[in-house]
Amino acid sequence: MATAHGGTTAGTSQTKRPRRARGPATPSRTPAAAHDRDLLRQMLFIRRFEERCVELYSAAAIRGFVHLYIGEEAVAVGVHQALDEADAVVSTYREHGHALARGVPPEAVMAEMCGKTTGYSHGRGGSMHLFDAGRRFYGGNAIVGGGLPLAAGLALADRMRGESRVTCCFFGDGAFAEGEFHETANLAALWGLPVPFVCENNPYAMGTALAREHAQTDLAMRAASYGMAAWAVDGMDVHAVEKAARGAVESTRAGSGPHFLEMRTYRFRAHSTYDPDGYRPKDEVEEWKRHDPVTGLADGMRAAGFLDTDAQEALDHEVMEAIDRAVRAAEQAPEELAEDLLLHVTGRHEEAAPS
Amino acid sequence: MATAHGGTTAGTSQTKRPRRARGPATPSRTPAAAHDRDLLRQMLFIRRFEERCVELYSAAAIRGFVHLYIGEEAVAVGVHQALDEADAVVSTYREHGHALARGVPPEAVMAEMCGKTTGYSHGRGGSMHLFDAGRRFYGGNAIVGGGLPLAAGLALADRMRGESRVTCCFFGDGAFAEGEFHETANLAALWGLPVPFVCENNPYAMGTALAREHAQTDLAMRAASYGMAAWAVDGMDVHAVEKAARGAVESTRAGSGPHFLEMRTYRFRAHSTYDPDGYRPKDEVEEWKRHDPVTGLADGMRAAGFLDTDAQEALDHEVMEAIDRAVRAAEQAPEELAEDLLLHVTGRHEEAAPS
Amino acid sequence: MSARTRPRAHPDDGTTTYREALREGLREALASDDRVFLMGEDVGRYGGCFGVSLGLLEEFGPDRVRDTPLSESAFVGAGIGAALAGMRLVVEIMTVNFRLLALDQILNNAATLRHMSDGQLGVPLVIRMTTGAGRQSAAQHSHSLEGWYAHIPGLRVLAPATVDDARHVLSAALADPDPVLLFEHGSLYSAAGTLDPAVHEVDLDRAAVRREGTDVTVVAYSGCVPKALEAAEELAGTGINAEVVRQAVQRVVPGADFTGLDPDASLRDTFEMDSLDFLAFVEALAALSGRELTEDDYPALDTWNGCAARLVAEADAPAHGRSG
Amino acid sequence: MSARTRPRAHPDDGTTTYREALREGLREALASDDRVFLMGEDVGRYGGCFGVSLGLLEEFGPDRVRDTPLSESAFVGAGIGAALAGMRLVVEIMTVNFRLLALDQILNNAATLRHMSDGQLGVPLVIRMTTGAGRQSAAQHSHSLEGWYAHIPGLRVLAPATVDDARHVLSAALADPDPVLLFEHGSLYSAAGTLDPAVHEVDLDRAAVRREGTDVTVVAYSGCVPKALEAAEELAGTGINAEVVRQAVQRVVPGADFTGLDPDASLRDTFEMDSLDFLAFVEALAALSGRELTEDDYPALDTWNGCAARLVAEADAPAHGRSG
Ligand SMILES: Cc1ncc(C[n+]2csc(CCOP(=O)(O)OP(=O)(O)O)c2C)c(N)n1
Ligand SMILES: Cc1ncc(C[n+]2csc(CCOP(=O)(O)OP(=O)(O)O)c2C)c(N)n1
Ligand SMILES: [Mg+2]
Ligand SMILES: [Mg+2]
Repeated sequence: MATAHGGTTAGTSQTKRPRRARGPATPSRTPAAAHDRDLLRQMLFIRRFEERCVELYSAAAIRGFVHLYIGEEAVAVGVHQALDEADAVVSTYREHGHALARGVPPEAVMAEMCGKTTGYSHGRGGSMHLFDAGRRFYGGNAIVGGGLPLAAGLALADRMRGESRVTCCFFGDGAFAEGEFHETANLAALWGLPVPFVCENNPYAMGTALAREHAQTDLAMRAASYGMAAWAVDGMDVHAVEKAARGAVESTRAGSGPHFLEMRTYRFRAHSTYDPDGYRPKDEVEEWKRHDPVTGLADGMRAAGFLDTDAQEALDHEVMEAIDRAVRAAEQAPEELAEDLLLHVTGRHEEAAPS
Repeated sequence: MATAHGGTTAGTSQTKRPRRARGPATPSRTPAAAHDRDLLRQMLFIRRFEERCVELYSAAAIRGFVHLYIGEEAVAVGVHQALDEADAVVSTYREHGHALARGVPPEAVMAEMCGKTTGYSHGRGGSMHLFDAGRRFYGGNAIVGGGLPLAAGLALADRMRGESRVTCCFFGDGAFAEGEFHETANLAALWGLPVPFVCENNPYAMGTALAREHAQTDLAMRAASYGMAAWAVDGMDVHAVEKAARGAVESTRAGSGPHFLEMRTYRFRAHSTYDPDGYRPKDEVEEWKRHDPVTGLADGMRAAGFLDTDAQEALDHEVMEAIDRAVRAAEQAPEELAEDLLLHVTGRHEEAAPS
Repeated sequence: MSARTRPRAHPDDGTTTYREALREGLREALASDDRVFLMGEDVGRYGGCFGVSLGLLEEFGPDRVRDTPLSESAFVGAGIGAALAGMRLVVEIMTVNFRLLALDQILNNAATLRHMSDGQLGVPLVIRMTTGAGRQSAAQHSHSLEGWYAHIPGLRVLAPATVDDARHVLSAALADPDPVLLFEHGSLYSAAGTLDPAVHEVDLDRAAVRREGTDVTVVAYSGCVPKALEAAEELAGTGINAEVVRQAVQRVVPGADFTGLDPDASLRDTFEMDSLDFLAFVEALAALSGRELTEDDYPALDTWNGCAARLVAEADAPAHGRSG
Repeated sequence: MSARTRPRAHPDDGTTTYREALREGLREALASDDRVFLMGEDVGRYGGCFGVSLGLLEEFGPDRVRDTPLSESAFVGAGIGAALAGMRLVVEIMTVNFRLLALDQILNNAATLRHMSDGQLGVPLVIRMTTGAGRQSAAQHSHSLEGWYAHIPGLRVLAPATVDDARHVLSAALADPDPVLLFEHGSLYSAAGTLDPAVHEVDLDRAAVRREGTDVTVVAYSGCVPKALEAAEELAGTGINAEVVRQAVQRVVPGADFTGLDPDASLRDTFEMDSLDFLAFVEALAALSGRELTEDDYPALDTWNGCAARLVAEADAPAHGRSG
């Protein structure tokens, strides 16, 4: 559905085709080409957006913790192809990619990162707490596994009201070790809740490798022991992700209960801006980088005749422009006033949040 | 190892044979017969002890919560056949049976139930908190699942010190739904800790039936997904329990990491003394009672010529005598003085507990 | 057990128990608003750990009186999610002791989401649970952690003390846009009382005088209110006329409103101290003044003037901190 | 990141950081007692979330510097079990915010086992974690819950504030027969200081004067101690000579010993109030006396005599509770 672009509202990838194909159906103008271009643009957008965040962090314009998604873009972008506007998304502290793929405007994301009041959380949430109630993006969560039960509850409300929406829940391989994952998986499977669980297995939890975290590392197999459909997916291949997500989401939406996707992926950067990244073999990182989801897709598109140098440059330019705009807007936006700091602690004199 | 008898110290079932067999080897005097008699005596002891507790509860001599083990005696008694004195046991709030099978003197158990200072916890723990550090009985725990991580830690200490002891951990089918079970199972399997997990699947958690508690009710299969050996056992048959426990404990002790036994059993009484027991079909209860572990063993012994009416009467008498003694002692023991209530809140002026 | 009476209609005289009054509140909420449901361990087929929801499953069905697995963190978190999605639900945790397993969800999600999202999200969730000791259940089943929760910004903590409180607290709690924790004292469930027909709601923000009196003010909440009332009756026999104040249904926290009280309010109210703090305070004053205190001093020390008269005159004595 | 310096030996002049001092304490404990080990998320290969244990894995091996899965409840509970079995271990939870997931184990097991077992069992476990806000990490990473824990009987709560505290607190904590929670303020890790060569241990029970002064007493703990010292230096410029008291490494709880202080101790000490309570108290006094307070009043109000002189004389004015 939503796209990682410079626009301000969510739209389907179909309506977002940059140029209407009018001439003869050359490869670069087929619907497949347009779709690939859209996927590429979204992934590239996330990549460049985060690279800019690193610069801003070095310049102390962004503070606190920042967790980069670079390397994992295919997961957020591919999964979002399968989601509707009416669906909900629950994310983690590594959520810039999810938010952008959801269509949260980059201006708002960047402002929030920089602690400016034009961020959707008034600059009060920062990198780990992007929320967008209108787009049913229920936020980042700085507690590993903390969002999982929320997703079950959002889905429960839908089920009780007979809505055909799903609540897509992202979390990591580390979160799979938390009791909250297991309690939630059981609850969702027991009650047949419409939750596609998307486990981003990037096989590290901070500095701890998967095999030091789990006695049995086949996560999809273990999830299946809760009685839900579960399978592993090449998370570096956006087409594979999209296909798996469509299958899981459609089946979930049709009422077959939760599904579990283990997305095998990798983060190219350190865990957070505090991390010297001394625990991963350098050649392991290099090997994964050879499967870069962004260049991988671009290469494929070139081979299929979907992308030429001009188109690539136009895309790069479009992306950079949008990011520049977001950064400028954030720079100019005001910081929160100290006297506003106690706003929204309770809602007693406000209306409760709309459903 | 230890036995549910009237004695005061733990002993192996071998040394506790009531009469030395000296005559010709008739069936009733073979080692098998003696062993069965010992099993029967222990199970019968737990059964009668708890029946007496019900009376004392009605008479308000026992207060607070009381959770009866009646119907599940084969599990505690069978499992303890496989344990040594040096091993540790971690139990639940339904732990009278475990404590007695462990060899905790019935006088001390009864005194604790009645809130008397001659209980091992000075009457301060009551039914849900029987502790016996000397016998490495690390207690009841009133929090469902709360004992599981303790067991992992006790076992970790043994592993780090190179001891060949195991820590046997009892818990219920309800506890299997708690995150703490999953975290502990993973930890134990990951680190190869010497923990035989004994899941007492009596298929209810209070008033909630197994299928309303778990999306997938084959608990042993799910435990196996952690990469540990796991199987289901007829928990109403003390011989089956003993055999399975010996296998699991020996293999655990030999260093093959944790094992998981799903004991299929049933509680014949309500969940606790507060429970009107309105959620189980009467004929389900009756059906399970036909598999009563105590009468089942006695019938088998009679058929094998191990038990005749005289022997049965002698046994009943022996058991009732010991229980009478325990009750009398508890009745006469003093209650805690109010001024002692703050004792042992900290150990600052005492020695720390011995290892 | 006698503690678990079957549900029954109110007799016409308004006599009821705390348990039944809570149940009536739940029934009313379920009947009047489709968004309302009840979820927790054994709330349905078992009828609630302490029998509060007995009969509601039969009346409203398993979707709206929903038994959960033993997974406190997940089902409290799911309650938060459902509230985010616009449901108005009540989660029951059997006792406060087990709440600890869900504390991360309560503090890090329920209490913070509104603030962190700048008001985009709200969590209008009611969480009920039993609190308090006194039933000989030992250390793991006897906590009273209201004070902890009352210190978390974003949460509202309520401790209904009387049958009127119990009957009406739920509709006020469900109307609150924020998470409300309802602490029900275990020893009150079977307490009987007569509903005041004039009372149709409770004021969550203001304390209420439960017994008029002139000589001394006793401030209490939850399970202590009936005890304070009993004690006041006894005191009356000795000629002391005690006022009993039920704290705001909400536990007293900074900002609670006592303006409804006698302007000659007691120190305890003025300083918004609970009884233990107050005792410590009085003892500190005594130590400071170098005086030995006896019980006779307490009524006088209860007011500022009393303190000044008894202690300050002697405050020149060297001050020593209490040792050890 | 500059925050993560590689481990290094103490330079001879005793200059170090809070982080390095903590690490030295850990190293000493690991080297001197076989029963000691460190366990937690990323304590090993990563070097500890905030770099405290960097290098210790290499020195002591993966058994004694043990990385755990993300399973706070299980590994804290396992720490309790290992302590029960006679090990002397240190569990690290990355930050107090995640401690909530382990709170059931801490309160219901660590804190109660000794009492419930009548002294048969003890839990000599040290739990370290980062506390405090101020690093722009938003609501879920900014809690300071020391006060909560300090109210749980059976636990000891420590908040080392200086490099000397950091260097020596661990050996005292490990010697304690009970669970000890060590709160390390995140903003202190990189704070530099010089170890006092005369100090070889810390007294967990008594407060310490960190700066002598005569006009006003500032009591602080944890991350506030350096701030209080800075403020005192500034005040000195204006002619006010402030005494700075570091609370007992243990957060002040009833029973903390202030006898080491000036016998003319401040109200704050005497009443064992933390700064917020104290302000509320002073304001309540003022409201009661009907006076407007200005900043000038504060030094005087800091002592009992000051309070009496300024306020009590006027205490006949009708007393009003603060409203709303
Ligand atoms: C409950 C909790 N424990 C620890 C942390 C600190 N922490 C933040 S991210 C992280 C690693 C999580 O790993 P994973 O779930 O695999 O997600 P990834 O970071 O790899 O995307 C840890 C340990 C936390 N935020 N919450
Ligand atoms: C964390 C927690 N939640 C709830 C309870 C209340 N409770 C006590 S026993 C019990 C049922 C446990 O079922 P199971 O684990 O199957 O053990 P069983 O009682 O059947 O032996 C419940 C819900 C508790 N003590 N602790
Ligand atoms: Mg990961
Ligand atoms: Mg059960």
